[in-house]
Amino acid sequence: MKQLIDISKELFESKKVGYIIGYAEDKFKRVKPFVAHSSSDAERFVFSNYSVNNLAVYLTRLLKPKESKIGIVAKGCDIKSIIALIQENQIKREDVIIIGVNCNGVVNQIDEQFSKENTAIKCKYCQVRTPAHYDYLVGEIKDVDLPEDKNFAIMQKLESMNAEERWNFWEAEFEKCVKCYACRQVCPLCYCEQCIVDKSMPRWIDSSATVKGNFAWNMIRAFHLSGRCIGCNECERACPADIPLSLLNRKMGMVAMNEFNYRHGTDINQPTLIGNYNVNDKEDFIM
Amino acid sequence: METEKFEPKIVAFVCNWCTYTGADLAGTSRLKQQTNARLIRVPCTGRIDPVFIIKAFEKGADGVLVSGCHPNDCHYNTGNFHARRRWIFFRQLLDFVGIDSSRLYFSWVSASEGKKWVDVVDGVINSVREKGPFNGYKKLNKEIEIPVK
Amino acid sequence: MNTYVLSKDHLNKLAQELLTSGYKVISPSKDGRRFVSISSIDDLVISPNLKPSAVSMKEFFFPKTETLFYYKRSKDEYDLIDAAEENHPQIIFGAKPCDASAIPIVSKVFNWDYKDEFFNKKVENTIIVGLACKFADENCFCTSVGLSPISEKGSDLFMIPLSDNNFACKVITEKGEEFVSNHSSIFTETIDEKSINTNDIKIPEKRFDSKEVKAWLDKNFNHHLWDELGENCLGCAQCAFACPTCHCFDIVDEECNHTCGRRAKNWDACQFEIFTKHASGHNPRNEQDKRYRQRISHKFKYYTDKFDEILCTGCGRCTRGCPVLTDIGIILEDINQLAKESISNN
Amino acid sequence: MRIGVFICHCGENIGRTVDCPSVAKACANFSGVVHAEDYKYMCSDPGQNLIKQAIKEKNLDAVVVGSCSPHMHEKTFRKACSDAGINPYLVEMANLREHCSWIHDDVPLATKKAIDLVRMLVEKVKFNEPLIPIRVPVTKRALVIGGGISGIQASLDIANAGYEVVLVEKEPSIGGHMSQLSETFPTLDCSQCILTPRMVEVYQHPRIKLMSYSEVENVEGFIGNFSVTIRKKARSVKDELCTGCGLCVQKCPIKKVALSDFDEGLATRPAMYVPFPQAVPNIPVIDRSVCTYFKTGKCQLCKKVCGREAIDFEQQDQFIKEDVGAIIVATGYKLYTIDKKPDDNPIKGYGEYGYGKYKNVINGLQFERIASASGPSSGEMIRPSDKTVPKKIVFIQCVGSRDESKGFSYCSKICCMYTAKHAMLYKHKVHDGEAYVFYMDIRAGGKNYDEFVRRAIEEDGVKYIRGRVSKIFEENGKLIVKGEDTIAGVRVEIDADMVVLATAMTAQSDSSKLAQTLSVSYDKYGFINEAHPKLKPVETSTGGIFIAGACNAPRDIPDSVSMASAAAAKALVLFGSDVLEREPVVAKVNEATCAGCFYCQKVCAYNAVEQKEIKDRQGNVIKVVAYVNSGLCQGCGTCNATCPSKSIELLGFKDDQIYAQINSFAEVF
Repeated sequence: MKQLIDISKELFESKKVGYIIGYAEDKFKRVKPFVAHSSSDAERFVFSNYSVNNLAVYLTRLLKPKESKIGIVAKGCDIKSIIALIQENQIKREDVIIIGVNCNGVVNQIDEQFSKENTAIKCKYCQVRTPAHYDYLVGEIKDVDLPEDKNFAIMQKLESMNAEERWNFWEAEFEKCVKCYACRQVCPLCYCEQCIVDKSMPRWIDSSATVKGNFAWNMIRAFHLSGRCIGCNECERACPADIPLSLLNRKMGMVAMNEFNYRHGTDINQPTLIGNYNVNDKEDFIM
Repeated sequence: METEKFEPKIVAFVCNWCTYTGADLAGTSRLKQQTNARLIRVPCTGRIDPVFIIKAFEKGADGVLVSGCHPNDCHYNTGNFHARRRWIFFRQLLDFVGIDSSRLYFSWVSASEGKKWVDVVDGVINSVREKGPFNGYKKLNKEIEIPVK
Repeated sequence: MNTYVLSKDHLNKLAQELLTSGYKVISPSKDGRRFVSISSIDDLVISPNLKPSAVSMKEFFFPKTETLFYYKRSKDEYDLIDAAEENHPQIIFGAKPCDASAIPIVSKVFNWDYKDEFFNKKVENTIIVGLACKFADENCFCTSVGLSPISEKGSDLFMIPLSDNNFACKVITEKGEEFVSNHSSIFTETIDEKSINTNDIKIPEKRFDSKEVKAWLDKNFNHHLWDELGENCLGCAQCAFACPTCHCFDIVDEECNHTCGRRAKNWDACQFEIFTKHASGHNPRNEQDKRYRQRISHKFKYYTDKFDEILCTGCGRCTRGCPVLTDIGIILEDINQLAKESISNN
Repeated sequence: MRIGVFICHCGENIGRTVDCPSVAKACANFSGVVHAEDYKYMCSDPGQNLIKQAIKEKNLDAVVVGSCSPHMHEKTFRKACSDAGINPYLVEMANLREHCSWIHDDVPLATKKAIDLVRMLVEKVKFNEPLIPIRVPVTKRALVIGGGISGIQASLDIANAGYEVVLVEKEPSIGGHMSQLSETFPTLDCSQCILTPRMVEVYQHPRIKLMSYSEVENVEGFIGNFSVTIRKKARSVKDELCTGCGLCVQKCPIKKVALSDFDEGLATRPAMYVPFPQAVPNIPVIDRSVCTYFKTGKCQLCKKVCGREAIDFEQQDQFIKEDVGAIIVATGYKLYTIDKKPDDNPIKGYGEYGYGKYKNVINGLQFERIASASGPSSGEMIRPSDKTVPKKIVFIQCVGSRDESKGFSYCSKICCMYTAKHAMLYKHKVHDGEAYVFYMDIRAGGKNYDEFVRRAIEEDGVKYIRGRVSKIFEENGKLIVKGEDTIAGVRVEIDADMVVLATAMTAQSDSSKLAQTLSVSYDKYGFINEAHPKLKPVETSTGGIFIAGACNAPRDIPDSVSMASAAAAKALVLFGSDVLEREPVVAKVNEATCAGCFYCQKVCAYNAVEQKEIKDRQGNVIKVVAYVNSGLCQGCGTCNATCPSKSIELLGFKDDQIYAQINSFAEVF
């Protein structure tokens, strides 16, 4: 923590950053996103197993300071979103200073005690507990108990279903959607100035929270993220309707991996999956 | 309820230069086909947004066919390559949410493949007919349709 | 009006009777995350210890999407077809005071210059069975907005757990009275209201003074507090859609195809950027701080100005569900503190 | 909107299967349709007049014609409506003939479908916008890439017609492969003798700007308006000062280090060299990879002897911009190098023929050099290993060609002829020698071609063996060629002194890169595609870019020359007008909603999407958005489909237009 605060203060004092996006505790000791604008703000910075938010989302939501850079405290997984944003022209690498944090897993349910059982599923497969890319690195890696991948069984179950059963599964899930778009707003890669769901003339996606409109919204959301989602699972965490959105993203991630051996957000210079092609792309499904 | 035989509604998105022209050739060659398909002409398969396909299903299509130029034959050089990459994701996504691939078909039909076009169209119509109506969306549409009193 | 004693069996029996007679029976879901229309009494959940659901029960009065009318297009004209459905009688079990009290609060806006029949009819056809609340966490602040875990506001019947696992069921409204008399086989045993012991129900401490908050809001349309709040907020509508009192809606026309469609009333929220976006592209609330100010001001100032009610029941749903943990309770405490400071400064 | 619907019977063609009057009647009931009628021949003058009249009388502002394929008569009806005052892009055609009446028998079903097809376009046309053709001026100047015979011919044709040409050649001299040849079939005239005057003519032409030792680096712009960046590689010789005296070449002490490309590696050349004596321009180049000065900083002999002070060791590559209106690609071919097999090359190769292993196994171009009077042996027929005259020589055809399992599926077209020529040249020089040719088929289509092959067999006694060679190995200084005579059905073994492989003609190794620079399509072998195999053989998929010669497919000299003239003619057609009109079906960006992810830029095959800065009043950049250069955009719409927020739309096929069609494909919901 001291390391994090020291680096942040130094960045402020040397006027390298206009602000730093990090985590701080509120009066109930809950860890939440916090934008520090000064050295004294930076004193409040914390990082713990409760630092679950993917702060990269703020990079496109906040205005860039005029003459200096944006500082950001980021876990390895969040840094993938930052790289993805660079790959997609949303920020420039030279405009951000990444304070990478060695991460020992984050909570699944934020209002419950951190434990093996209450660890986010994404942490199970994490290969970037020590971030792969950063300007500064703070924190220490500890041995952690990895959680169970509760979604694996659900994925398997879904894959073994027939189409109609899968439709019914998702119908029951999407029925709950209230179209609050928390999934979209927390997503670092949903940076469109106008989301397609907000576009009228023509209205491709019914804005009503009918099951039909919800199907369209959730499918298109997953499609627009396919080959792009880095798997931070913030959408699922934010969903008040408890829709297992990560399953959709996971499925698309599996396609990216199986068909193209591609993971978004791992290399700034890597050509994006959508937007490029290979003449030998698989086409056994085309008559 | 309807007792008449089910006739599938098929929407086909075709590119202007290969498949639409191939379908023209089928016509010029008087190759008979079933009447279920409605073609929507776009310049290139690259223009076909997956949202079109969802929309076609929403609007009552029982099956959707997407067809364009063979690889390397694209009038616009690479439109079909980009389209193909999108489809790889999209069809697996649809399958995952329960719109299985026996309702969504893709083909390459060149301007000279009038016969292939007929085979593709009839094949799609037949297999969707066998599959039956797409009740998933028919049920969801009840929510917004004028209720039958 | 009487207070009756109801056992779990009574409640199950009642629910069964209602289900059989075509009532829509609504109860918290098993995981307590939402209110659901149940089809079997096995799914009836009545527990005063439940955490407030993620999304409030308002959707049974003010659905997330509701058809206003259908239209049919012929060559040159449109036929409008009434969407008013036959109103099912419905009953909501296990409504917390912070749920039930929202109905009379939002009723005021739905019956202001225009009477919203869709809302009113649903309220008319609903029996709300309130339930005293034994849950309180740091996000709750019902006592600061004039309510409490045993507020009867908005309930037709109100249940308080008794020590013997039974419930005392108070009749609050005439509608409730009528309901009771229609189910007299269940409402048999009465109890003296005064004998009900509510000591084991913890009444949370008052966290702020809503009058002082309003006074501060009256004067601080521009304040750096809003900038700070705007910076954190991501602009989703989780808070508004979970909220029992948020009632903004959007009206859209939705096509079935070229021949028909419907006009629908859908939930909307002031936190969305497009909420205030004009057709010209101009947006008076173009930044999140302005939108967040609107949310707080509407609840604690504008609505009070207009209807003499606070548009908040202190349920804490917005905080619990907020992806970035923006805590409205803390914000109001802070505002109260700012208000106190400004008073002492003057 | 006031829409008119016109249903054509096309005589009996539509009317037989589609009940046209009922279609018109049904269409009259569509919302927005104020006029609907049917007529026997809508495309006829009376039919068109019917439309024009209705437009005037009913004050129509959009028209849907239900008739044949838009590919047939879209132009006709657009023009007719345009004459009557309707913007041509407010006209849509429903294909009731090719897509309905001709392919169906059942009248009620076909009629129902016809109504659906018209309705979909009625719904679409409601969202059509008037579009105005894009007019662009034409730069009447051409770029020719490649200075082989095709490039030379095209350059001369264009220049002689009065327009300027920039001719870019990557080698130090123009001339191409033709300059390497000894004699040419079927006349056996000396290649150099007919080519050299052409090369000189290019050099001296007042309207041809020759840029040798240069390559096209970048191409921007579009038909009529290309801006080309050319990399002029550092020659280390100032070409404006050099007189071509050749003293420096003579004095260069590094004589035998580098193999001569021109002589196909059969001879060496100095570090300071001109590729061959007749080179145009006759300006030497320093091969910096072998030059002593560049390796050690010492020597400078060439500089000392040059009286013109033309040697410039400091010279850098220069980048020169040229504005042209048309581009002709004539980059030619490369011989398949069978000894090299890079890992990513799917071609299996022919290791069993021992090319590269046995000195006396050579390819066709090497044989040309041996036979050429200007070659390393001054035309004396000697074999590379020991400079003796080969008494027995074996030619193998189709090495790499017509062989999908080990080479390429295509026929290289010229090998039958040049092998016959080689055998003939050999026999003319070595009268007592024996020449064997292993062949699969003899393909000698062309004026006097078959006669030429017959001459080789009948007059010169070349022995043709139909069959493949399975193995070649060296034994006692002889090459043992094992093969099969499939006509006689026997195995054949020949102890040859030299073997000549007619290896396949392949695309230049960098042709796909060039094609990408030019945004033209190419096939899986790297040959640049023609726009249409029959009707547009010299056009490419990109307007204003034409092809000539072997960059498109294997070609011999006469074919290449005629193709070059055809390409030149196409360029001249373009130069015939001052402005070009283009279809306004191009993409357009909504700058208000564009988030600048530039996925549109990534998918654009034409580099038509640029980045544009949006600034506030103070001049600060607020955001960077996509911008479509409508001159470059070809209207495929891939960007439109890729854009997640639909901030880029293809005019003429906008989202609302397609949505309207999807929304109305079924009569009832």
